[in-house]
Amino acid sequence: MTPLNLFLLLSALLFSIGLAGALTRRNAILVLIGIELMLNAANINLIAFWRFGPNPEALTGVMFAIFSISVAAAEAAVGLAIILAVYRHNKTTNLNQIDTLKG
Amino acid sequence: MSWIVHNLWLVAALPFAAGGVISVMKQRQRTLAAGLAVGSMALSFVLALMAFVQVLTSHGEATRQFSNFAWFQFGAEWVRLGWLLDPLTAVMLVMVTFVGLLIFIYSIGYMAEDENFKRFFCFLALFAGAMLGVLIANNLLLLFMCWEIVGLTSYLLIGFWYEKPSAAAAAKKAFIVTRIGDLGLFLGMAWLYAQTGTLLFYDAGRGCLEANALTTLAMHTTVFGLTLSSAIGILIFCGSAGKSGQVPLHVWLPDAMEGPTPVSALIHAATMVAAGVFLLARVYPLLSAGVTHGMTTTVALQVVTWVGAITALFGALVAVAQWDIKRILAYSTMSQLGYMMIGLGTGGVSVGMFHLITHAFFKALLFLGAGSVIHGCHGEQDIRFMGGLRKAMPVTFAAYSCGMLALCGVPLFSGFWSKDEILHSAFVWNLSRGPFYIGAIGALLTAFYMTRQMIYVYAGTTRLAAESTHGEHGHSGAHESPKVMTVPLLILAVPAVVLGFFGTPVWPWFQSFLEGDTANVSFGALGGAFPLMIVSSLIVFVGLGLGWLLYGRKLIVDVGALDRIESAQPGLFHLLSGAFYINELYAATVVRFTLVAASVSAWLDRWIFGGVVRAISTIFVLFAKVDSFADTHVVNRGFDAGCGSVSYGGSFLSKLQAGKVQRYLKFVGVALFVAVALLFWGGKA
Amino acid sequence: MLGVGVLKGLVETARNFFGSYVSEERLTTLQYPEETSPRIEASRSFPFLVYDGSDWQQGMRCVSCQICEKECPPKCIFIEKSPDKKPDAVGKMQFYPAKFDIDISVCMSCQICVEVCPFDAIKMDVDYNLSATNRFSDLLLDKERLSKSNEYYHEIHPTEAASVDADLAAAREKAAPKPAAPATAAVQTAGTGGAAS
Amino acid sequence: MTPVAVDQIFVTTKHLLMGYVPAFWQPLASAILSVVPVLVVFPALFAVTTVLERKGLGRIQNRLGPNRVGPFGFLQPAADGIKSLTKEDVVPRDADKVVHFLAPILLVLASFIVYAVLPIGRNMVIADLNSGLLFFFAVGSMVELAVFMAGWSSRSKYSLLGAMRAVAQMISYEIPLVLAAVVVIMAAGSLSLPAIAEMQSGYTWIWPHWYVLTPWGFAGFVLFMISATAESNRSPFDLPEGESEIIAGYYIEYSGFKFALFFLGEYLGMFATSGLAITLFLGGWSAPFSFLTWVPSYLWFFAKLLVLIAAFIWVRGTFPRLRMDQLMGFAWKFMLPMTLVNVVDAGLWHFMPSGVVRGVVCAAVIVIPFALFSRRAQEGKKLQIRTYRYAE
Amino acid sequence: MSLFFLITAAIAIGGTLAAMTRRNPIHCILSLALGLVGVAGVYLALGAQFVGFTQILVYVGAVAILATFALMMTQGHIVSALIEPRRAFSRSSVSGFVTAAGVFSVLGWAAQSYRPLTPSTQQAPAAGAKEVGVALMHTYVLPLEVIGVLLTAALIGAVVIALPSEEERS
Repeated sequence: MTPLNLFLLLSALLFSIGLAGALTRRNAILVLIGIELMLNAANINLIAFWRFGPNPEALTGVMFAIFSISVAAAEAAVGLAIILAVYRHNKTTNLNQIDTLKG
Repeated sequence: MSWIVHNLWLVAALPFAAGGVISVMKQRQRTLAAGLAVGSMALSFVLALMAFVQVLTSHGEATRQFSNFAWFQFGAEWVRLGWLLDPLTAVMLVMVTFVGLLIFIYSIGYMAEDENFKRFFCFLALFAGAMLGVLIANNLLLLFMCWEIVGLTSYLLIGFWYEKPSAAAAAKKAFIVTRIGDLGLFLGMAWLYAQTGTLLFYDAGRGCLEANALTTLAMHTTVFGLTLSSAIGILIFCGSAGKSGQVPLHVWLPDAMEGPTPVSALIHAATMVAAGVFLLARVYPLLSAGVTHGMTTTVALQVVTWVGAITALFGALVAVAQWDIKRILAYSTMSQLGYMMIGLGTGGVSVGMFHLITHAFFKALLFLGAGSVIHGCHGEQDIRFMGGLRKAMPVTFAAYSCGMLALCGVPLFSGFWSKDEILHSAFVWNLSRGPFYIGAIGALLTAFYMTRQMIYVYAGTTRLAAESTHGEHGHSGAHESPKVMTVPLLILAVPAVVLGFFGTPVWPWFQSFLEGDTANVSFGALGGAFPLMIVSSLIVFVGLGLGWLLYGRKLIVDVGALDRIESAQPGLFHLLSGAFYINELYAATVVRFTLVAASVSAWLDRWIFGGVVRAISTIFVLFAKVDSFADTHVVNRGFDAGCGSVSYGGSFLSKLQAGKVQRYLKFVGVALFVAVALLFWGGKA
Repeated sequence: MLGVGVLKGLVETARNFFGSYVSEERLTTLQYPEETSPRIEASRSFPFLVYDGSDWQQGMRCVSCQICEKECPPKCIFIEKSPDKKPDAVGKMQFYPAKFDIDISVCMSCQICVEVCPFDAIKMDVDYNLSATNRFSDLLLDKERLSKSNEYYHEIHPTEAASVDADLAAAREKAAPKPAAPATAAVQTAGTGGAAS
Repeated sequence: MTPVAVDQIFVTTKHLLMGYVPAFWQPLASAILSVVPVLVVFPALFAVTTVLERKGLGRIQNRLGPNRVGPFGFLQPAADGIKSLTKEDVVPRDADKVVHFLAPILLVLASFIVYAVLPIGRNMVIADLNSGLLFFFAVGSMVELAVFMAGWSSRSKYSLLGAMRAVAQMISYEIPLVLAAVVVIMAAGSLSLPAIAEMQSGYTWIWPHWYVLTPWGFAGFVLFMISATAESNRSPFDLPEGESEIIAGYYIEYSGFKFALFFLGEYLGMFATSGLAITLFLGGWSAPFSFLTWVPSYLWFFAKLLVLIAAFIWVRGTFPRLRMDQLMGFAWKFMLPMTLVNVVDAGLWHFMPSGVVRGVVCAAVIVIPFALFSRRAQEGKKLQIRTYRYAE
Repeated sequence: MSLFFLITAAIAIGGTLAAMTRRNPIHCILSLALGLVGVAGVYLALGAQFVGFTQILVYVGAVAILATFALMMTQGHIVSALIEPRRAFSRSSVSGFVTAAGVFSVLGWAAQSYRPLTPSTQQAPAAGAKEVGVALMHTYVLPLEVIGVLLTAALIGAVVIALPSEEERS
């Protein structure tokens, strides 16, 4: 059986890849995808700790992952809708050009 | 346990289901909608009768039966709900389903021309379902949920004609004011749950209204030296005060008369407001917990009694000076609810409930009569424009008179017995006779204002044509209402007269029934109550006489004529007709307070918080000054002084606000880095 | 109720399905190479040149007047006049086509060439088995491949051919007694021939 | 041989063969032995179905259908296969080459993978997963991605339009498809397809315990089949291919063998959803009557599969194509509410005591909403014979 | 260390790396789908079958498709507009990469320093539909309700946000 550390490492790597994408991509949709990726990395942690934890019969990690997936789905729907609205307003999805909230 | 106990939920579910089905029907399916609503209500009535018979035929412990079930799991806790059948529930079920059925039938006639007929029946059915849910609930949470649905549907019904701004405003007012009371109820419920760990009323010894829990609650004291049970009871009383229009929260009740005339008004008067009293009756063990521990009464009961007394007097006083036929009845309802509270506080469940039942019937009769009158007068509600209806509407007049006499408490009518019992228990209350005297004055005023109203509406000649817009269409006078409206009136007139005989001192069947005993006929009991009965009869007749003296001796013929009291005591009359200016008082206090608080906040915002911000920026500017000084004169003399000071003082913070989401995200990432690093360093060390 | 129409449609197609096995007349398909549909007299495919007698070069009716070449809408006819003359169908000395090509991959079967021909020399064929392996050379028909006998013409369009023959015979009658005036006879023949076709 | 031996002949053969394989290679060998038959049988079925479909459609239209290649034209698929193999593989100049290449492969792959959880006969399933049904739908949803890849990578207006149509349609109909299957999960209490098939293999007298014989099962079956038709882009829901307006939809820019792969994928998807419908509602491999249980289970499965394929062909030959708004309206305004009603109905069935009353009530719970919805669907539509001003 | 885990982890890492580095957003989304299939494989390696298939159903079947739709509806019709310019070494990119690398270093360090643990049970406890359903309906019924409300609100909110306003439609 694979040790827990590897799962955590994989999760950390995916999280960092998602973070790097979210930080460097200019397309709002891709930034959103990066965030989805970070959520997924967190889910791996949840499942891994469920499997390696002391009381796996309670299904806590699995439940958490399921709820997290549903929240991520809702987030994707609303996020993409917001991107559509922003695009309609600004005619771009390039985040560098969307800085109305500039202080 | 019998079938009916297990299936008691059907009583509430049937109207709910009817409401649900009606809501998806088409606007034009009027007959079907009305048929469904009436049918479901009739079935509920039959079921309620079955429940009543079930209770009637059982004795002792068996009179209280319940059926609990688990609803859902909440962490490790199971939330359990259930329904309860005891004499209190049974009586209220029969009353609500019977009156409700009559209202349903009546509104077929009354709402016949309304285009939103279907919507009205949908709301009515939902209302009835929720109300019945309140009655059968064996769990404060379930009761609270139904309670809130009752609040919602009453909001919908009051604002049924939402095109009318006054109706919309009244609906909003009713909703908000009752919500204030419900907040107390909710807090009480939460507190109760925190203390007892259950919200089931009866659960074979583990319920919150059973001896175990009550003893614990009565033992502990909390703020102001109140026992826990009293504190929770007072919070719950807040809810019932809101729903029953007790004094500080009564303002919505008169305005609620904006609803489709008598029908929803009647719901509020006879049915919904009774829910408040019913709630108190239901949690009466909680309110009275501790009585057995050496004290004669509890703080909670005293609060209930005094609030009731004040409301009783207040309502009666204000009713004296109203012109709107429905408002008079609304204030009268308020006053009568006050009586019920007095009864509950001083005499216990049976006293208050008896008046509730009799009042429900005769007030329903009065409201339906008023509706019939308004219908007959083509929508006119001002009693100054009525008059002489005795000849035009003989059936309505006869029925209305029965109701009026019952309300006044004329001997042998139902109201007499129940009101007399309240006065009696208030008289023997060992703390104070205050409530008794207030109640007696209220009874006098009740007789007075009802006489005034009767004379205005029915005596003399008609004053309708003077203002009526229908004059040229040939039916200037009033006319009798259709059968579908008068028949319920006549049906209701019967209990308004005879119902009192079930609770006379000689044969207190009702009281014993509620307590699960069998009643015995004993003329001995009459002896104790007899003097007081004489006194209260005298009071009533004095009130009637006074009314006749002022209004009946010389009939009003002119629409614009001043009221007799108004001409004698204009200041007092205006104070009364303005309902003691409570609304204005609220506008002057609560609303004013909010405004003041807002301006204080604004001041705080501008000077304190703004000052801090300014101080910080000044500090930054100071730093910048120092820095720029160093830059210009020490480090790099060629550096532009202004550029340095601006970039340090002003734009540092603004740079953080780049408006670019990714930069914000970057900060989060850096923060995460720092947090994890710190956490692990901390963990390692 | 929704679905009744659906069921009706399903029943209809099911009847077609089973009916096609039971009753032969439902099936309208022909097994083409083995069986063909009966020929209709008025059908047409592409033009051909009619010759009289047995020798296609001698009996060629065409006088290479080039009217059809000019009138052809898609311009699929190519004609080259001969240097010498030969007697035509009426017996008059006329030019004949040295080259007569029709590109039937261009031809649109409009029959205008037939309408305008004053000599009843070009007529519409009915043959449709024209598939070929080379789409250029095999579909560019030359004079030899275009020529079909008058008997063949009779075979495919009997009514029309009979009236054409009658017209030609009348023209020959007219032309024979007065050989001195061939020009007028030719004009008359052309007029009647055009009317006949 | 006993009927049981015949029934289990493939299973026992596999076990026999496995005995000769060294222990280390056994997992691989077992996988190959299970997968290869599926990889052979279903494409063969595809070949047979194409010719059957063409012949069936021909008969429905009073034609003969293909009858030239081989006896009765049954070698037609071989001719078609040779043709598409030898045809030139055209890739548009601007196409996204990699995605264009991967799309048909992903489609066929996804269509094949779902067979892993389908029980073809008693004890005949490649992978008995706990969440088999979920696996089926999860992998099935990859088809949408493949379709999108095909349409987008071709750089053609028509193919992009077709792909967007197809994806929108498949997403819309996936919801009723899954919800129609939910009733079976509720009844069986399992997501494992062999377990679901096993649940239905009992008999009362001679009648089987198929879910299709209950009110909710019948409604679920019909709803499932409608959704499956839409999900596999078959007529009358074949808008993504709409020859009349967008020529051939998302695979317009494909030719040769890739084009054939799209067809293969589409038909494999159809077989798979039919197989799922059989497993969920028609009792899987179980015999329709108790006295027919001696017939091997896999034969029953394929018999039912052929019946469903025939139904697909029949429907294709009958109905005209829907319009896009009708298609979407049908999915969201009719299919979705009906499937939800059906879920409620299945719950009711579970909690009511069995008897005639339960049957009547549950049937009513389905039929009444159906009548209401269909009335709403037809409201305001005058169904009459159309007259044309100029066309006649 | 099982082969299955290695393969799925490689797919996950490769897919997500491609998703975050490809210049064509459509390729990004497609690679993301692949990477998430890999993540689902990791779930399977951990014995969480239900979550794994749900992951594929939700992410490949819904989120990826949704993202492509959003891309198509923003500027998807102009292929050249989709492709991002090459600017891997701009200041903001470099700082972004540095941040991500820093986060990975601390997280990886944290993960590595976790004491090696073996599962308490050899066989993964069943997390199939039945167990998940029972848990959802009993212990986690309140979160379930909340998620239901959230999804409904998100659905309505997404529709409302994405609807063009009145003047934009006309």
